[in-house]
Amino acid sequence: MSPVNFVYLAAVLFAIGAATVLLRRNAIMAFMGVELMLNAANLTLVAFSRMVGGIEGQIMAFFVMVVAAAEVVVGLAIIIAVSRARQSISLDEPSELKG
Amino acid sequence: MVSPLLFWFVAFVTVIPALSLLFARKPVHVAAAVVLVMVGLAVAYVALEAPFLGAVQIIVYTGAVMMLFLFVLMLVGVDKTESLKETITGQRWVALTLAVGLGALVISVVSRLPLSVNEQPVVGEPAEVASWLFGDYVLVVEVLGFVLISAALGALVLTHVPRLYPKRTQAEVHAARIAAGANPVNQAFPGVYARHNALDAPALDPEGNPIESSVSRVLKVRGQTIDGSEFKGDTQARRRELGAKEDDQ
Amino acid sequence: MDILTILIAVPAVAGVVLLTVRPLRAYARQFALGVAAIELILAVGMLMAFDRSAAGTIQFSQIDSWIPQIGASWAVGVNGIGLSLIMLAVVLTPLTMLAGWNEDESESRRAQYYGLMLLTLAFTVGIFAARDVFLFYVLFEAMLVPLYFLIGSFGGEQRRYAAVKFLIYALLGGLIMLVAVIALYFAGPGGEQAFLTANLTGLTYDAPWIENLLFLGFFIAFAIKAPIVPVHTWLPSVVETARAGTTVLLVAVLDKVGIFGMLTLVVTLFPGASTRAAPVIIVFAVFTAIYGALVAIGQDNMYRLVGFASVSHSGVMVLGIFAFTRTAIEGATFYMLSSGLSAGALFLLIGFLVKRHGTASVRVYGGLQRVVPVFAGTFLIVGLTALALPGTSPFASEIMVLIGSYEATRWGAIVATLSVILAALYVLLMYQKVFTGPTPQAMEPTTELSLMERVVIWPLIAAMLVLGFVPALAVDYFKDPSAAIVVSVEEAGL
Amino acid sequence: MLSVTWLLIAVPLASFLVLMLAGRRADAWGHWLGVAASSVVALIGIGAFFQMLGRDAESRSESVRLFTWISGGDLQVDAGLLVDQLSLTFVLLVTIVGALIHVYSVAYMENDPRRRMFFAYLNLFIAAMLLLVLADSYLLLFVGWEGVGLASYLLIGFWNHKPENATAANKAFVVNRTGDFGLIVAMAIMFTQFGSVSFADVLGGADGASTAVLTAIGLTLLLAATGKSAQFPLQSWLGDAMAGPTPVSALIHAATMVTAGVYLVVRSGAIYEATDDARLVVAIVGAITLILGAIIGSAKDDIKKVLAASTMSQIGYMMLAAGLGPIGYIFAIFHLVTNGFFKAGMFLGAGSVMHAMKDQVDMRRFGALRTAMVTTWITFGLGWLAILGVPPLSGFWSKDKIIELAFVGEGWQPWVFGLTALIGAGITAFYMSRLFFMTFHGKARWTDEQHPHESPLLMTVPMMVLAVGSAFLGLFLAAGNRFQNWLEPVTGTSGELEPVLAVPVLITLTLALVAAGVALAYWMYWRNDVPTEAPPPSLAVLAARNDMFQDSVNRAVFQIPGTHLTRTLVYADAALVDGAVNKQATGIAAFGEASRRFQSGKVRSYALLMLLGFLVLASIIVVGG
Repeated sequence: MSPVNFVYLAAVLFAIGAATVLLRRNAIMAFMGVELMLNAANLTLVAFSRMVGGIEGQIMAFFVMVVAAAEVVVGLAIIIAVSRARQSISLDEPSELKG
Repeated sequence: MVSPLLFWFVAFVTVIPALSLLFARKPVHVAAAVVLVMVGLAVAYVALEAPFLGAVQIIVYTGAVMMLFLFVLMLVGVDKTESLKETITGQRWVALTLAVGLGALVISVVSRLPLSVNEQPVVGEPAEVASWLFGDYVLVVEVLGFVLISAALGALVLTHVPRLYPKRTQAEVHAARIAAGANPVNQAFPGVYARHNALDAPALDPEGNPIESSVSRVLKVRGQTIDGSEFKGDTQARRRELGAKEDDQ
Repeated sequence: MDILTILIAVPAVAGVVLLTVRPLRAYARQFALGVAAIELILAVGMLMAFDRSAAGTIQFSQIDSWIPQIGASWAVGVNGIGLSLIMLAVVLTPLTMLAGWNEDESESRRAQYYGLMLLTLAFTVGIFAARDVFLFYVLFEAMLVPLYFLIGSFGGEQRRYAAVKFLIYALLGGLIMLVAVIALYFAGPGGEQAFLTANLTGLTYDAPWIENLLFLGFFIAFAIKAPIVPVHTWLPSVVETARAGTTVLLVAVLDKVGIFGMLTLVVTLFPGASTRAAPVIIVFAVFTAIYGALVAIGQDNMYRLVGFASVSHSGVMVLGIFAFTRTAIEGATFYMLSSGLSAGALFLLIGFLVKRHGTASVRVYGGLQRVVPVFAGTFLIVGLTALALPGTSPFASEIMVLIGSYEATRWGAIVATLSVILAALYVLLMYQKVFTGPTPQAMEPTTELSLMERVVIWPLIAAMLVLGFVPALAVDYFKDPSAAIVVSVEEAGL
Repeated sequence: MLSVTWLLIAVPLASFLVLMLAGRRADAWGHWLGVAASSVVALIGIGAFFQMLGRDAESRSESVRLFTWISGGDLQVDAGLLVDQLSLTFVLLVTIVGALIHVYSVAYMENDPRRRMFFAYLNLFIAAMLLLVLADSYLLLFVGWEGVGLASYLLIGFWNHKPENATAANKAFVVNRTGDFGLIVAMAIMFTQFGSVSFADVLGGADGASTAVLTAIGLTLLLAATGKSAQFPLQSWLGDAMAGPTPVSALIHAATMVTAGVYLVVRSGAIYEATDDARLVVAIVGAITLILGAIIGSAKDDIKKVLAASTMSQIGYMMLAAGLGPIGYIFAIFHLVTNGFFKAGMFLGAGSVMHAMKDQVDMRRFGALRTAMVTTWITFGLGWLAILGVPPLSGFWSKDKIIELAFVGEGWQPWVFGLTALIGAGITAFYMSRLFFMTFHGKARWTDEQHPHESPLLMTVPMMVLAVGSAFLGLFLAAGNRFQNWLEPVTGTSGELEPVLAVPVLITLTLALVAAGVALAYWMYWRNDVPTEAPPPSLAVLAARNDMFQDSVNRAVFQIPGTHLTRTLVYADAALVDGAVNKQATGIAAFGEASRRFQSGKVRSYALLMLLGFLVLASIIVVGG
């Protein structure tokens, strides 16, 4: 079975992640959706790396993981800060972006 | 090539738990499900000749990232359940349509590409990956080091709660108490010396009356105290004896 | 460094210094006046060095690379037209500074005012000297910044409204022009000096509509600045509220940027489109001349009155430019100078009146001629220059425009001439209401024109009279440039 | 002397500047400086005249180029003076009458604190008027043309603390400007046609131009002339201009400035020669005005306004003459000169009367002043007889000749113009006699506190000189066709002309009509008592008193629509033009308000839009690529 199927799988996972971001009000849930999207992208990278035969895709995926780890740390810290300040982590509440 | 069985296994192990992101009500359940997704992906990586990455996936995602998520969930309230009722008009259907459209678009694009598969791929063994990371990409790795440190510092800064007021000294605390009308003298301790030296009995004043305030409020509410007055009679009896003696003298 | 760069740099640096250096604030007026005087001396030196026999060529030219990636250069240089307008700016600036000398305000505000004036002067000189379309555009827009603050921070109650209105109008025009500037880059030869006017002159376009659109982009910006009806409404609002000094600079000098732009950019760069558009533009110009004069007659506020009068004058100037005869173009150029002097002097005098009685509404005034005869006489003389009395420079220029454009557009010239009659009406009615009739009680203590005020106004009058009797002093500078424009238009028309 | 003709302009101009700039320091001697300046130019003028007399008739015209004035594009105008018989005639008239009136004004304005300014303005006027007549191009003429307008404006409004005087001054200037519009257009046409605006080029090239162009030039020049000379339809300002001091009315609004229109037409003779239509219009305008002025003069009670109406009417005669061709030009100028003398004399007489009557101008308050003011009576009487055309006084030689000329021609024209001129003479006799009788004869109608007395010598001497001129100048100039021979080199000649009626018949008819007019006036205003309050007027008298409703017409046709137009425009500018701009701003704000709804501040909506945008773009690339 061709590794390209993993790309399809990644597309499905990415779509689920995107839908999560759009639909869940809980910031942590949305954040997990983002993580899922990142992983889907990683899966694509690895799959293409396998198909091309080189290793650069894996290196790239590794970097993504590291950056994602850093991002998760900061993101969750922000969520905690917000929850302290507002007693809520609902995404619908911080309407200060309102024009 | 990848065995179809493995692929379908991975597919089920990832897609079905991932759907919980959309439909599960408790965040903890979702986090657990996502752990499963991560493990599934690790399997996929191994299957795609990237064993090192599979290991890293398990360590970083299941081991670190998702655990961090769980910690945070606990911090912000683990027992919260979220209503799935949509508050923005039309958001749900538009979002779902768009998500499906996105998936369909990507799949259709990929399916149209003429992709060939290399029969002799480089296997992502740790040594191989390391030689790349510390060879060609060493600069990137160093930069990533900075990124991680910054992220750690950032997290510290963001979660740090600054002290709003300067710390009060013992003298200040004391003065404040007096100012609030507190009794400067030590309160009586519970217990009747040599009779019932336990916390459940109020102390007796020199008249032999029980001092109710000496007993813990909690014990009183729980009804676990005993009436101090029962020792009163005893005491008076003793006093009579003693007093009589004194009177006698 | 070349003289023009110095002329731009001196007031710019001085302005920034005045705005930022705190200890200087106590001497803001003296400092600014000193800088303006140095500027004047430098400009007079440049005037002396200018070769009048070659007024059509660009002199004092300096071309340095500025942003070579997009082809913008620091290219400055003047021909006779640019030179005379620079002279107008550097002459009027110290006079307006003197006119506002005794304004009662705090040191910091004073420093701000004079600093902004110096910056405005720098940008103005830069615009008249720019030989690079991109540089011109940048200065054209940058000038709005000091002006915005001059209008918005100093003046009457409605000043914020006026400043915002001015800014929106000017920005709108400027942005349309920006589009045209960018498009022009692609139409031009490209390279590191892609924006030099010299390199953009005489281009051939793939289709006439391209040139037409480019023409329109530039023209609209300049029409707003000039201003031409119906995009004139920022002017009355601004002149009504702004301080007299600001108004003088704005109407007498900066509005001329619009006409100057039409003359040296629009007509020069797009002679073909200009010829095609001329009939329509002449209609607008003539309409502006009449409309401005008619509305001026109905004004109660003197500032607004003179504002509309200068709208009317711009109409005549635009008519002169787009008639494409040498006489008319020279007349229009000369008129820029004359009307700048005339409107400037009138605004200053009204400013003096307002300083005495706090309002520019003619209804309050009356019978001042008996109380302050010298003031009245001076006002009347300046008013007569505004209505183009023969013997004054506005007359010489206006007659050149009217006579010169008759050949090109008979009815346009005749209708525009009607504005001459209307000019008599609005000027004399204003004079009548303010200076004649019985003197109301409140007007009795009016003070006569002070020495400082005389020093400001009388040189302007003298200049207008001298130029009226010997127009050649100025017109000689316009001959060759105007002839070149006519030639380029004729070539494009063939 | 001819080479220093520029001094004619420079001297009074310098005097004007000195008087203006010297300020109050000059109050003590300023008026004498003004008199000196005007006397010097009179002497220069006379000197130039005698120098010219010493030359042949052909070489009397001389151009003096001073400097290059305007040199813009193809327009080249030199400041140059043209000294010929025509301009010198005017120079003499202006300087001599001007000098006399200067002298008169010294006494007349004695008690005015701003006498110095008055003399400054008078000198400005002299300078401008001389520039007007000496200019060698239309453009330079225009400078003088507007200069006299300015001087007239300043002098009419000399006592501008009275609002009506200031209004009158404005009216005069604006109406004059309306005429000037014609002159500017005329110059534009000339420049387009001939490439120049100098007399030499334009008049010399007139032969080669098309009739249509020349007619256009002729008509636009006529418009200018009607404005300056108070001819129909721009006559309305002259009556109001009497608000100025009387010497001004005498000099500017009777003798010199108002005749500039006639000068312009005569000077442009070569153009009118070539276009019958324009010439006919000139004659028609003259005819209308002469009758109009005469009718108005018959009904006015204000002595100065009667004289103003008379001026209008007399200039109407000149215009009529000028519309008749070269021979007409000569007699137009002839009448202009004689009219200058007797009209100025009568105005000065009126000023003398006002001086005596504490500025009373209502003739119904005069009467029987003959005994109190003998000199004034005699000098005024000579002027009166002269304007009536009683032989052998001046008017007879000039006005009656114009009546004769009006009868020359073919078709309907001689009858219409001739009869108009004839009837005009009769009415003139009536209203001038009315004025004379009401003022000097009949019963005294003044009040007790007025003590009529003769004016000082400074005033009466100029009146006497002018009276002598009114009496004998005509005879002197007409004798041996002196004046005709003098002017013919400039105006050209049109040979022998035969009126449709015999000349003796015309003279008899004219004198009969004049006698009838005088008799009627005698019967009405000398024999019968004149009521001190004007009787309720009949419609005709009412119309005449109101200047034939010219102001009402102007108001209805120009002023009220004009006021409404400007008001509407001011409103429209604020509400519509500016309003449209503000509406646009409101529209943009509303658009912003609407798009604000997309900016809900909800992260998920933003994310949704982002995804939507991405999908759209990606689809376009995929499908399109």
